[in-house]
Amino acid sequence: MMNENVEQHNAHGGFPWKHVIGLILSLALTLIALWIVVSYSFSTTFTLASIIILAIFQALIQLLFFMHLNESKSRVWQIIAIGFGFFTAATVVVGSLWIMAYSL
Amino acid sequence: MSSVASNQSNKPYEPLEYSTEDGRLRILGFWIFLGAEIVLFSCLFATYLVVHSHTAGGPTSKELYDVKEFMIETFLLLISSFTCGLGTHELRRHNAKGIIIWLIITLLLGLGFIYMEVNEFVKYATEEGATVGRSAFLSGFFVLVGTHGAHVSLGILWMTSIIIQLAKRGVTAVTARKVFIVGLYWHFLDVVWIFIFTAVYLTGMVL
Amino acid sequence: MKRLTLKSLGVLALFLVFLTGCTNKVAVLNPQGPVAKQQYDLIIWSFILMAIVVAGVLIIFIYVLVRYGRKNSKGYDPEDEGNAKLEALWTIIPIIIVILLAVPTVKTLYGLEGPPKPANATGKKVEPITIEVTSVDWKWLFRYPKQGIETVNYAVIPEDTPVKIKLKAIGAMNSFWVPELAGQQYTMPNMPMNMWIQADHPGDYLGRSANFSGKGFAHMSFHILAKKDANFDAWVKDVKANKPALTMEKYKKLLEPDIAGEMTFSSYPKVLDKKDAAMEQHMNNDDMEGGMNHDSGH
Amino acid sequence: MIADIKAFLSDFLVLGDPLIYGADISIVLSMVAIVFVLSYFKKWKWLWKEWLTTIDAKKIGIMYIIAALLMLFRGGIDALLMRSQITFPNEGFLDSQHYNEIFTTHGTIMILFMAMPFIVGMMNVAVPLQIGARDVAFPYLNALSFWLFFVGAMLFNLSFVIGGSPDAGWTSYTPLAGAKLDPGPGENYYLIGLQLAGIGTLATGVNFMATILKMRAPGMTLFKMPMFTWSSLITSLIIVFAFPVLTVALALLTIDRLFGAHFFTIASGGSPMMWANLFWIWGHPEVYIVILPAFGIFSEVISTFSHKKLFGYKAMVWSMVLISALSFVVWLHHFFTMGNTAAVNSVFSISTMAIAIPTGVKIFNWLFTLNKGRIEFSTAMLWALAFIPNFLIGGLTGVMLAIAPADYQYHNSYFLVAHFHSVLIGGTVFGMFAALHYWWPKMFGHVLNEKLGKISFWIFMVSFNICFLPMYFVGLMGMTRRMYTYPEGLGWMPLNVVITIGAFGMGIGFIVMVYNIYWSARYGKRDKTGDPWGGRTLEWATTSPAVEYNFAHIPKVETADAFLHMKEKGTTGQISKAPFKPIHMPNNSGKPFIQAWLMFFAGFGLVFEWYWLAIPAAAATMLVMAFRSFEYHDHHYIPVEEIERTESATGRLN
Repeated sequence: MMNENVEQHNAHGGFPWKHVIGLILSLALTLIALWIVVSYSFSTTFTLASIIILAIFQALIQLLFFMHLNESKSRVWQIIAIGFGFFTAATVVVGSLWIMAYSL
Repeated sequence: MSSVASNQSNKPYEPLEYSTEDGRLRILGFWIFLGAEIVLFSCLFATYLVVHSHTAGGPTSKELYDVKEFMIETFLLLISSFTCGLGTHELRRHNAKGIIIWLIITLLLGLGFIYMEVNEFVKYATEEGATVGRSAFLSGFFVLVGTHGAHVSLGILWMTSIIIQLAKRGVTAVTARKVFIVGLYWHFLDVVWIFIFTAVYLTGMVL
Repeated sequence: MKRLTLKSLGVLALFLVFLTGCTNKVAVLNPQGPVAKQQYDLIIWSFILMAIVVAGVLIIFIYVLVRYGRKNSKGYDPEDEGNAKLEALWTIIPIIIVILLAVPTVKTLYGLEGPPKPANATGKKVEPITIEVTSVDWKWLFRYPKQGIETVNYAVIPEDTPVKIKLKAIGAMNSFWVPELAGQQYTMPNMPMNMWIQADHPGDYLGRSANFSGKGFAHMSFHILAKKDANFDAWVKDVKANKPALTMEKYKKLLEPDIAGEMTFSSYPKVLDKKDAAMEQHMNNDDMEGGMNHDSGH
Repeated sequence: MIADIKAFLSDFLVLGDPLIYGADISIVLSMVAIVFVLSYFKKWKWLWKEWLTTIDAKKIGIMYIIAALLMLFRGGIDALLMRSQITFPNEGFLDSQHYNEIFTTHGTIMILFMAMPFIVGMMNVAVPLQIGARDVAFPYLNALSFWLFFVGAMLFNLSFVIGGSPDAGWTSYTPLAGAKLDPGPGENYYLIGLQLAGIGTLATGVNFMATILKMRAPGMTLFKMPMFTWSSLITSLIIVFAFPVLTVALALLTIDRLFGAHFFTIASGGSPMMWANLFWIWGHPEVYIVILPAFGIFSEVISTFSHKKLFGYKAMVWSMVLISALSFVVWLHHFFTMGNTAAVNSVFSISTMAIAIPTGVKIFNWLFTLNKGRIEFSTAMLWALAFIPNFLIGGLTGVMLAIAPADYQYHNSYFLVAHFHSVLIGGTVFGMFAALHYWWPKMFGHVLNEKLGKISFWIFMVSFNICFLPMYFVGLMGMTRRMYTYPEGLGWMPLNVVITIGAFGMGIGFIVMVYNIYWSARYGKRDKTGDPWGGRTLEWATTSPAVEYNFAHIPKVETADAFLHMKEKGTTGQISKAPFKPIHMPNNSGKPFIQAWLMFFAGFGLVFEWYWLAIPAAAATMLVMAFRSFEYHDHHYIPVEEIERTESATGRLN
């Protein structure tokens, strides 16, 4: 029991690997997204789909590496809150675009 | 605070911000609030995307957006999110000085971002005649990006107040919770920016 | 509790009276064309299903109240807390009812997109006519692009002929509703939309705006007069010969927010035809006054 | 100079209408009377210390409920004025403009300033007690929520005497509600009043989610929670994810109107349809926000007065969860007639019908809770029982409206009006009345008179049906909502006369209820036991009204219906058993009250575009928030002696 505590404590004490990895990943994903767009070498559909997927990955990196979404005792509720938020957000955006399609 | 649980007990390691009932409640409450914020921004995104092509003869997104500008803004925010995360990292080591240093760096990066954004808006308005009242597209653009900018500005004020409290009181269960929550807020604004970067700027270059 | 039951039964009876008896005043239940008829059929079908549900629930409701009400405590079981079979049953029944409703709903929705099928006995295909309907604060403009005439607050249509209605709005949003001929559709500024109506018999069908549009809204009613083919042609001829032309000046006057009576014009400014979308956009833009004078075409 | 002042006043005040002059006078008189009574009885300090600065959820709940009843009165008067105007064809009692203002304020007030605070009030009164907590998670925020709602309601109501009421309907559809077709402060009042109240509601949602998720008594797992608590949790969840949409919609229209943006204008590419889209993305979940807590109340009341466990507890919970998710994917059914493709209308038709499935499950579970019960026809129970057939009619006509092609015929007609009143009155209002009678002793320590309660129930319930059932038919006859008059010869008059009679009957029922409140306060039976109904859940375990800290010892929960279980085991005394420990409680604070009123003035400034008022008031608001952030001594401990004193005063100490 004690050992585990010490280990956990150390994980918080040493070099912030988690944050550095998070930063590198998010910079990389940003640059990939930019490259996909400015290279103009892909179809519009592919470009849009891939940058959206990259954005979702980036959001997950922030949530997990920087925001510690899954660390507290109420992690289930935190995940449900953020998950329901994303569900509603997706419904709002996709639904609105579909409904308003003929005025786009 | 009498109810601060100490970490010397046999309980598994628990960060200070979670050590009181009040702290745990507020952190959960803030996560729920962030869920609401996701929906709030999603409505602005939906509106922007619906009116994106409604330029009413005014400037279009392709004409306005400048890669160099929005990339610098993006990097400023991404790095500030990282430095803010290092603040939380120092928080876990109960190092008040470390927290303050990283938060101040975060603030400076945030100010840089706001400076860039204000410049961008002023440039659009003066050089291209692109104001909020020019077309539906521009209304959508300014209000979506502006709402994010207002959030960042508010975050700067808030973080400043917390740095002062931290300097006055050191790392306690209460200040720890405050630092953690303002960190959540800051990272969240980065998440929103990622989507603005993608759905507004990058998409605006394509469509 | 008995009173409740009686009342509910009374309501049901009342509804049946409406369904069978004096339906000519109940416009929705008195369809006079194939479009309204399709909608009416769905209404009746849904009403039958709903009536079955009402009957089922009320029977159980009355039974439990009578059986376990007041001092009658025989069979009292405070621990009775569930029954998987029953619960499955009343999950499945609503699902079935929803399916029974959803299938004809979707079918009808797709059916309403095109012109109505010929309803007359001969079954011959009739060439549709087109009317452009514009809601203006607070009146209805009917334009016959092929015939070149324009009317206000009433329209004449030939019977048994599909009529394509092109809906537009200048100013506030309204809704075009002639319950005996077809369900409604909104009229939206800068967003032209289509719908179909058709009358089986000659007659005078009352329509009105169903979406609130400001002070004069309550007065936005109109008549659709269905006539026999020959009479329709005669009407057109008569209008062409005897009615005044709609000048630009008069048209501008019509667009001002006010209520109006019925009017008939033998022609309308051709410029409205050509640059219809642009003109409409223009009217909806900020400067109503004088805006018509300078050309706004592309 | 004098001419300038005159011109200003004629814009600022609503002049020329005797009805409004009468209202002006009665408002001034009642304010004078309130000030006089408070001064004469030296109650100012009491008002400030006990109510305006309280952060006790029970008291905040009571303030919500009082506000809701006042708003019910105002919205009801609006309704009666409307009915008076359209009883007969071609009446001239109200002109078009006045009628438009009245139906706008009626709808807005009833949904946002009557139903919402009623529900939030009941949540404040009952939820902390039901889960065995001492207060909500964030008591300070809770007070701020209330005051934001309150100043929002006040700002909205002010429009009626200063500047003119909004007149574009409670849905405020653009372009009609835009600056071009509807200039002036009326719509601004709508936008900003709702904005303030909406932010308060959003905070309430966050607060109650955290409260219910984290502050339950030990042993109370999720599936041992009382059903009202469950419904409050689900409602809070919907609030959290739906209200931001309202915030955005209102903000965008405000920006359109005040700063010349083009979101919903017709000019410069604006999309009026987007308003309807955003409004109903919020608006449909809102319907479930106001109905689900009523469902929870019916579950409590039906179980209590059948003296029986709730039938199908888990099915009840899961159907609410399903409803909460479905409520976010059906909004288009409010504008089927906006020319969408068959594919769009089909999908939203089916998703809407699907809501009938979980709702049907709930109805049958209530029926089977009654089954094998020992039904006691108390007033609260009568409201709950009447709900079943009345809501059934409303729900089933809702399914009929979900059929898009049929909706083309019902939409915006009185059929629709009848439908949503059937569900909102037959569901929400009946639910709130049931709750009022059920929890009244817990709030005030005395029981409402049963005989008067039953009289008001029968008058109101029968009148409700006389009022709304004919509306279905008058709708099928082609009468649309929001018509301030109609011509003769359409055959609409007889039914309209009946409807008006019903409406006034409901007014009489309400007056009897108010009289009952007065009578019971003076002569009603005092509730000494804290458990007047043979209750099953923890709110009945404490005194009536509950002491400041709710429970001297937090109860330990083993089963659902926790209090019933405690009574059976004979462990109810443990809540008040010495020795006690000091109890940690938050301090009262005047800041929420002050902040909310600063926001009121900021809002009032925006309504008239007086930025010299709006900007300083908004800055002052930020300052109050900063002060709050630096406040560290915001709680205290109730010493053991005081707890002993309180507990022995209630006669419970053992």
